[in-house]
Amino acid sequence: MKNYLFIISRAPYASSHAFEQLEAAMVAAVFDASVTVLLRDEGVWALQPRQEGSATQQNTFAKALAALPAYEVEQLYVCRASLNKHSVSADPSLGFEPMSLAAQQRLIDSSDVVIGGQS
Amino acid sequence: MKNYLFIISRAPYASSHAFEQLEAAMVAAVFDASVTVLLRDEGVWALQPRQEGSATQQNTFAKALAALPAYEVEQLYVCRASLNKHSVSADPSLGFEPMSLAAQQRLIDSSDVVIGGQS
Amino acid sequence: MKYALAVHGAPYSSNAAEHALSFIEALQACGHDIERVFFFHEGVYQGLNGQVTPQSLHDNALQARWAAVAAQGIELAVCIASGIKRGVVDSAEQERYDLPAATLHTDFTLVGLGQLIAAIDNADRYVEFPA
Amino acid sequence: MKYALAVHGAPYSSNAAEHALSFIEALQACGHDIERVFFFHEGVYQGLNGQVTPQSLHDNALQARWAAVAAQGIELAVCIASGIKRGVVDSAEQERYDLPAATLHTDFTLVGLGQLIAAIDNADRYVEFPA
Amino acid sequence: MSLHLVFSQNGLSACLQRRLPADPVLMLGDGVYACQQWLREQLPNDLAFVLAADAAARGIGDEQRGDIAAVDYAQFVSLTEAHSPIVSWQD
Amino acid sequence: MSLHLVFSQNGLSACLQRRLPADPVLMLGDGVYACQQWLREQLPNDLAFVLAADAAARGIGDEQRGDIAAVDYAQFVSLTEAHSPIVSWQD
Repeated sequence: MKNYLFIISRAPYASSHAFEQLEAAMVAAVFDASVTVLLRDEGVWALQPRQEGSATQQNTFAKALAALPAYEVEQLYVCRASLNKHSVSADPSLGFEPMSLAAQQRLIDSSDVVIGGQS
Repeated sequence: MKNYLFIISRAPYASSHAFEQLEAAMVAAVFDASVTVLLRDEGVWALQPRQEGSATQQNTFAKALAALPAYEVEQLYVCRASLNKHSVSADPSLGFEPMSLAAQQRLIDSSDVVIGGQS
Repeated sequence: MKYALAVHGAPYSSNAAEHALSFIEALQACGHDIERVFFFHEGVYQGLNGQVTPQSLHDNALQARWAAVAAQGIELAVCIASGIKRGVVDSAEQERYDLPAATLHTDFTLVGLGQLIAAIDNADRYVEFPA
Repeated sequence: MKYALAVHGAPYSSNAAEHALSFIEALQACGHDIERVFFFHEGVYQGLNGQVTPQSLHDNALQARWAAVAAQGIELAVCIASGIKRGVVDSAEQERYDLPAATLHTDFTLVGLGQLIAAIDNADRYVEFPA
Repeated sequence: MSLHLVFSQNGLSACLQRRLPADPVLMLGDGVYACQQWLREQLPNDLAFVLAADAAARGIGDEQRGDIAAVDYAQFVSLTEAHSPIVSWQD
Repeated sequence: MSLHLVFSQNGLSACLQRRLPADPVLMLGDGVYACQQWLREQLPNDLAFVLAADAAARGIGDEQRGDIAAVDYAQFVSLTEAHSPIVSWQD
């Protein structure tokens, strides 16, 4: 199997793009692919603490993220520059490691497949 | 009839949003409404000279703009700050008058109806 | 007051429908009238008749909420020009163009852009929910 | 080489279909194989069966071009999860959920997300056309 | 007097350039993320509102919102009663 | 070596931050408007390409494009043959 990088660059609640990306990442993991998830730009809002999707009758995105390790998706990164730009204090319990832009360059270069061009 | 301000803030070819906005403006004019069109942000690409929609089997947006006066839509403005930001040299034959941000504030305030929130 | 509303976003691409529906429910609670809800641009996809609400979102079944709005006599007007090019057609258009199926939900109706302008002109307020 | 492609944009909301179709035509001219075209997110609307191409765009009838791709045995695979919640359903799903109509064009087929991953894994290249 | 509906962070920037300084602004959808920009630019808090449900879903609480009022849909309706035109900013 | 497909002006900014300096970039769709940013930042022109049809539709000619090469779909295919992964940037 190839190694897959899923990039999420949209915020979680206005559209279902981020949810659908996550579903695809979980399916790749079920296929025993090596899966990495990177949150960048508005995608970093996914780590905002105290989300409560039920306030708008939606699922809570942070809970979907928390399920990733159960699918053996354990390489979880978030763009540090994007966190700073949006002043997001990532919920540490979600286990996303901040990553520099230089490291993101190397991560993309070393991936067989990059999924996440929508945004 | 009320006076209508149609704002176009998306570039013309990647989506049909700008074309559809223009159709709505023409229909309002056919209803004898007073119609103003304002291009702002990426919408200013609508004035780029030498467009040739046929290169991608589309209609040329500048030609649709040129038809506005035939519908008696003659109050045509473009955000000067957006032109500068994108370095667009507006095709002068299209008759869009550059407008300051302060004038746009007054234009919006004096409109009965503002259409164009998609982008 | 009389309100004209426009929905520009497709389901799951924006919150346009959720915002519009909750706003409509609040307008009615306040005793306001709704002249027409107009679906424009990608908003026309709100009227597709085959949407299956995911179980996880069953409290937010958009079409059930639209049905409740239509049941009160409020017109759910899909822009015919935006609709037919995207594949949102009623049975009249299905016949006219010899298409395999009518895809517009029966709670919605296809109308021309003039009906957007007419609604706005009759209304005291126009509120737009973008994509 | 073998290619897997993904289309994420709806018609008229992005150039995703035009880009993908012209790219496919060029791939075939170069003798490459296409493992599968996968329609994900709003890309599922490409498969609606009632689209009426505006006369002004008749040189760019997307569904006629997709039909030509399908006729060469290339699978046009619509994500079933993305599709059914948006109202893009085949006759099997129509029956299962008791919906008024099948809305998926017969050139397209509903498949699970696993088919995206399988196509990519079998291919040498993956190219994505966003919304 | 206009009411501005802001649906994104970029939408707030576009709106702030083109609104009269006394016009109120309601941030909703992903627009609720823009309340930090409002506070950073020290704009008058009595002119800003966020839609409570959208803020709660996204985890935008008092810390992010400061003194900006969270409103429900009934208050959203009241704002539209009192203002015209109503301008949406998505960007 | 990666190939980057850029579909918007913001997409180019996001891409430039995250691409290795030797990776080529193809601008297509509204991404062709970004070629001015490429020239302004004085990035190496031999790594940049615009899709000819999309540039022509939008009126992006030699003046805007400078020495950035305009390619057709066959050359687009060649670029994808020579590079992996292929990364799309819409933003």
